Amino acid sequence: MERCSRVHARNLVRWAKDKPEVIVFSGDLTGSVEIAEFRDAYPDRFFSLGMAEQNMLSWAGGMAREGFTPFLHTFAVFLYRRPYDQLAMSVAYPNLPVRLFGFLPGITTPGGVTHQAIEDISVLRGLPNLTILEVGDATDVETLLDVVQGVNGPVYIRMLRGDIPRLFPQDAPLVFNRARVLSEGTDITLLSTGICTEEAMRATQVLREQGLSIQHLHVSTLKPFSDSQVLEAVKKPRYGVITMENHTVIGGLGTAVAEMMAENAVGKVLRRIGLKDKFAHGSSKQYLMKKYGLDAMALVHEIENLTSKNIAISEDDLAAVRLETQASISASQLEAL
Amino acid sequence: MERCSRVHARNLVRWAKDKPEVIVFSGDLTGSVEIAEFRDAYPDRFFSLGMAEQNMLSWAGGMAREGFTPFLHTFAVFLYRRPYDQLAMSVAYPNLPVRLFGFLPGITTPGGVTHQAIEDISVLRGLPNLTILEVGDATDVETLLDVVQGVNGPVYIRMLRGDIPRLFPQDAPLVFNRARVLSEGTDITLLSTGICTEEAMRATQVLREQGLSIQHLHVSTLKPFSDSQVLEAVKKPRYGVITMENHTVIGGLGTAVAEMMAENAVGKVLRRIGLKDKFAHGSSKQYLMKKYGLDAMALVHEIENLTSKNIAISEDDLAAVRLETQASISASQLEAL
Amino acid sequence: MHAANTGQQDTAWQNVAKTRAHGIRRRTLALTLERNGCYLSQALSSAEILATLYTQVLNLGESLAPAVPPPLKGVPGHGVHFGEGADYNGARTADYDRFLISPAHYAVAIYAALVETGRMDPAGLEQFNTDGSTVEMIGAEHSPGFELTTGSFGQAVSQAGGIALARKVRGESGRVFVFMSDGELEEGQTWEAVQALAFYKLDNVIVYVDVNGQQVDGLTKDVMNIEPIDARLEGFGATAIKVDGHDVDALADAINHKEAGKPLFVLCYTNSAEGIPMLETRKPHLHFVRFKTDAELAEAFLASMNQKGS
Amino acid sequence: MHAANTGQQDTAWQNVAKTRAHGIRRRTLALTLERNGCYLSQALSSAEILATLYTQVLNLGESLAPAVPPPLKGVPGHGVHFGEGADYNGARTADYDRFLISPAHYAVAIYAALVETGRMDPAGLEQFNTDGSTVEMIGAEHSPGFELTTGSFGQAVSQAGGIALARKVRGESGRVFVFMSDGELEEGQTWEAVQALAFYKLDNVIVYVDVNGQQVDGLTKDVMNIEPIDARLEGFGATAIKVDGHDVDALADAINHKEAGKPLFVLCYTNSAEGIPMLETRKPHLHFVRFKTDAELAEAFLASMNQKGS
Ligand SMILES: Cc1ncc(C[n+]2csc(CCOP(=O)(O)OP(=O)(O)O)c2C)c(N)n1
Ligand SMILES: Cc1ncc(C[n+]2csc(CCOP(=O)(O)OP(=O)(O)O)c2C)c(N)n1
Ligand SMILES: [Mg+2]
Ligand SMILES: [Mg+2]
Repeated sequence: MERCSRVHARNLVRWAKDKPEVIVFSGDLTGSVEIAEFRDAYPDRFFSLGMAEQNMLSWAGGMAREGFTPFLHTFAVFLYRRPYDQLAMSVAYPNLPVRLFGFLPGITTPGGVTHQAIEDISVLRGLPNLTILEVGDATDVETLLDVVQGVNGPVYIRMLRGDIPRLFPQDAPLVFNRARVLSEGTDITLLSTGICTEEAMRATQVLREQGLSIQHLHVSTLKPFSDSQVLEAVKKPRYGVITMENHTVIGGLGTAVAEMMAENAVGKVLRRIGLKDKFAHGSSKQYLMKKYGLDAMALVHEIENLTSKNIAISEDDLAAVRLETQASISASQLEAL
Repeated sequence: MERCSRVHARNLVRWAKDKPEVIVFSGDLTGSVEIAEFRDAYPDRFFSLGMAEQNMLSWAGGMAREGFTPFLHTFAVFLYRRPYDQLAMSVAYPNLPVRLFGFLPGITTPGGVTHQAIEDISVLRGLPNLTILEVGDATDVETLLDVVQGVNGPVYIRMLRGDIPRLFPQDAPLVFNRARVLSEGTDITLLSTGICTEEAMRATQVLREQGLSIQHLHVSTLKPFSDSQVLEAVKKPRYGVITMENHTVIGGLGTAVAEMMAENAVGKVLRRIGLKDKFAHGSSKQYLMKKYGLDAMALVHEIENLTSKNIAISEDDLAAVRLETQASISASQLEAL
Repeated sequence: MHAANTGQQDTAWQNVAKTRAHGIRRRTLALTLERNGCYLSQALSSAEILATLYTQVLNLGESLAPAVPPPLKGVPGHGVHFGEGADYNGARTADYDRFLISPAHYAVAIYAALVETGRMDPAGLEQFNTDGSTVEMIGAEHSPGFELTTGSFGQAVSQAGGIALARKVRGESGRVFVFMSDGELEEGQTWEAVQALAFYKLDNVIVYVDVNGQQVDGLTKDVMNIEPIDARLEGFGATAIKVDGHDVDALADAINHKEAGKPLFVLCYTNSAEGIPMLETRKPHLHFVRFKTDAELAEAFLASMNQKGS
Repeated sequence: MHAANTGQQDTAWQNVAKTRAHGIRRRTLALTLERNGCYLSQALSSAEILATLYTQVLNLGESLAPAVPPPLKGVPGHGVHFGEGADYNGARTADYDRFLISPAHYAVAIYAALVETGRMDPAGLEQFNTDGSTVEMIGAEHSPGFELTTGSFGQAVSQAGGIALARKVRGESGRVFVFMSDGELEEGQTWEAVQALAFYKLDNVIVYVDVNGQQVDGLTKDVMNIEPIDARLEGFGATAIKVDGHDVDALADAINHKEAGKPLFVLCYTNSAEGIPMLETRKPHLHFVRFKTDAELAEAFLASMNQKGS
């Protein structure tokens, strides 16, 4: 599995070249959210709004009204927590084409509770007019922008930065409101988002060898949530449905799936892997994923549970998969936020 | 049906008498949120924080750390939209006993989208440590405060003011995490919250006469959501489950019920009555409830739909019920917000 | 220190503005009586501000909207465009000014001003706060005269900043006027906005603030003090000048104090009972006015205003 | 205009404070090299502020916490109480001061200060940003020296206001000190907080601001200007004084400028490369420092600091 670095940084510059209406706003985190290249390439289209997120959101609404398409980049928490009212009233209500790139989803940062966007989907899903996307790999990141720009209204994107895996073929772009089918199967239906898809793929690879038949879908459009493939998938498993997300189990992917199941009287059992309605704390992503049960092993346990089978997979088996893919991460380097 | 006026205003003064730790914060809406009486009775325990909600929430966290129990009163939108970050980080994370009384839930106000809290439950349900309650009648309001004060952590209350019905016996207090069973039945399970319970009762009265057997529960604890009565109720209906709430259908009661159903593999169909993921606008509550299908008639239609029966109930039949209970509302009086 | 006392000879526009100010008060009082309550004091404090802006200061095109507002068609994202209420202020083209209303509960005063300036039919005002109408009690961007949805206070100036910056980038000559209330100065966002206006040197932004010294709970100084407003604004990089908010000449002259590279704030000190002396004794509780035992007196006063007004 | 140049004879506490400031720098530089990056410049700009506060200004009790921080036990609401990190600053009783940290990324400097003042074992600093430790990179209220969770900036001063008001109501003599960064002055909430501190006349609140003139993207004046800070604060009803943030005497003397009925803000103008001259050329990009080709030079510099420091 290839690992890619700073995909958005380069992609945005290339993509925005002939789109003068696309402007970028920074909330004083330029280097941390991969927009330094854009700033240097198109200084006239780059706006520093400082550390004042309320103003930044409303200001974006103002410029969007005048025909620009502001691409806001900051840590996710600073897009939906501090300026939620402004996002709701200055952007979402008037249905303006403002694009919100929120970095550090869930527990991908050691920055602790103030920097971990563990409930962003939950907060934002009830807001009318807003479209919500989440990326899981380099191909998602690279092919996202046309999808985003095609939406007539505001879009929130749960974004990844830095070193990210390529899980999907480069010529298979992210498609709006359409999940990626990663495997077909009849025992378990597994729906995953964001960084959990990589973990899930690691597990399913080993699980398949153990004879389990898994229908695995990678979801990137969280709102709207009306993909018929998902509905078909949740109807068919023998043992049940599992969702896996780097987010609290309340209000995110698992909840959207639950709504779909209940509305359609799908009498399967749903198990939601995610943060169990508890704040986390600052530590490495690997540590937190393990501690809070968001990793490949957690999925194995959930499947054991659901199937009442003893599955002979150890951390080592999974680590073998992990090793191959994460070779390029340098563990010794302290990351700035 | 009795209608009561300014229940909280008087109740709070009486209840707080011998509780020196209970202090009230006003966000410049004292007269509009029934705390003028408290201010006059206990001026030393009343704090004006002006129109600066971010500061108000964090300030409340500070006083709560020192042993006080701040009771914040303002319009609901100004508790969860403008100061969401402060609610999350200064109050919810440290699990402080701050009580948030949010008025004007859903479309109960002509104040338009900026004053209508249509997605508050959705925004707040994913926030760890927060308890969420909603009241539906005068008895709920009168018996709420002991329940609230018994919670070790922050509580958000979807509150009613002014003229409200008494639907439940005065000696049957609101019980934490326990729905009120308003009728038993096997055709339909109906779960309602807030002002929708009055509408639902109006409809169920007439529906019963038509031979429909309805299990009707009034829910006042929205988080946690683990009442075994609710689980039993959603399992049993012949036709399906209906939720009815003065809130968007995403992320509120309907969603909590969906989660419970999917987790428990309840293969019944769920229909969610509520705002259909759309902003409303400023008009009278009656008008908006009808327009957006939150009233008794909407419930009748949903049941017709679910049972594929033609139910001979007209607006007039329902209005007959309505008339009796709403005699004391003066339609000619323009309300201040 | 009202205009009447300055001893200056009124020229044509001043007479028009004063008549319109009188009309704003008169129409709002009538509605307050008819509906048994309204945001009357806001019309009283802001009448000259709005009349002067519409009469002498703003460079606006003819209204593009129907004189009688049609029923609400929907909300943005569902078949309706954002900001349609601004059609009452004319075309949003390069040379024209924009007029953005921040404190949405002043809506009645805005609607009355539109009637006075011939931009809306009096029948529009009759729709005030009726079901299904755009003429909402708390204006939103479909409401006549409103370009933004600002009932959650303190968001308009930031949006104005975005609009003004976009216009600067495009080299438009039209200015961006904002009308604010003083209570909004308590919101932190207001200060983020002023800071950013100054940072981007947006001297195409001019903000008129109705400093009526009151908010819902009473006097601003007792609820949450905001003074000295001018010092606060100057510290944040704006030009701030204080004027008598009932003096049409002073209000019009204020824009001449605009400094290059800075947003201008015109602090209009006003009286929330101006023009209806019987309300003086109710101060500071004038945020929402309902006549009770004094309704007859108010009716009589309205009759006298009507005589003078028509 | 540093202390060394004032010509005054240093008395005992000044020596202690300066030694501690040196230690804060030294320990943070060591960690920066060891971990290949850290919030070093924050320790450089704030070293004297923290050292002076701990040495001479704050009235704190003995630490109540284990010298070596035990692993994180959980989060509030799940078996753990709020604000436990404050145990390092001693008992929260009536006469003692409180010390509230606002910019949570200054954590490394706070931890180093705790080590220098004997409140935490050097082994605590070794836990910095390791899995399962409370010694987080961005401090939270379980982190040594932290009473609040303030990584979302601008929330500490408001919380301090609530704490200070509660203490006033109870008649406590202990004061409430807050340490802020200058970037936080861009947040609207900061101004709501100052406004409320002044409104409630909370003269038991004293805020030290590290005005290092920088934020993540560069100089504050280029990213979003906040000057003149003193005029802004005075306009909002606070007392504001400017001091050389590396002058321990000036820092200690500042609290004498406290005025009755007003919160005091001490604006400490600092240099974010202070004490490590080789960083001067990197300005203004010092928000997060990582040595690359210059790591050897930095190691050598650390060696010289260690010699002077122990
Ligand atoms: C963010 C926000 N918080 C609270 C309110 C509720 N509110 C409506 S009017 C008002 C008073 C505002 O002061 P001002 O506009 O000066 O009042 P007036 O002079 O009209 O009495 C308040 C607090 C609001 N609309 N927005
Ligand atoms: C509300 C909020 N927005 C954004 C951030 C991200 N952030 C962390 S540090 C920082 C710069 C703040 O300025 P300052 O503390 O003065 O920076 P320094 O002097 O340490 O370089 C920013 C924007 C944050 N922590 N909180
Ligand atoms: Mg006012
Ligand atoms: Mg700084």
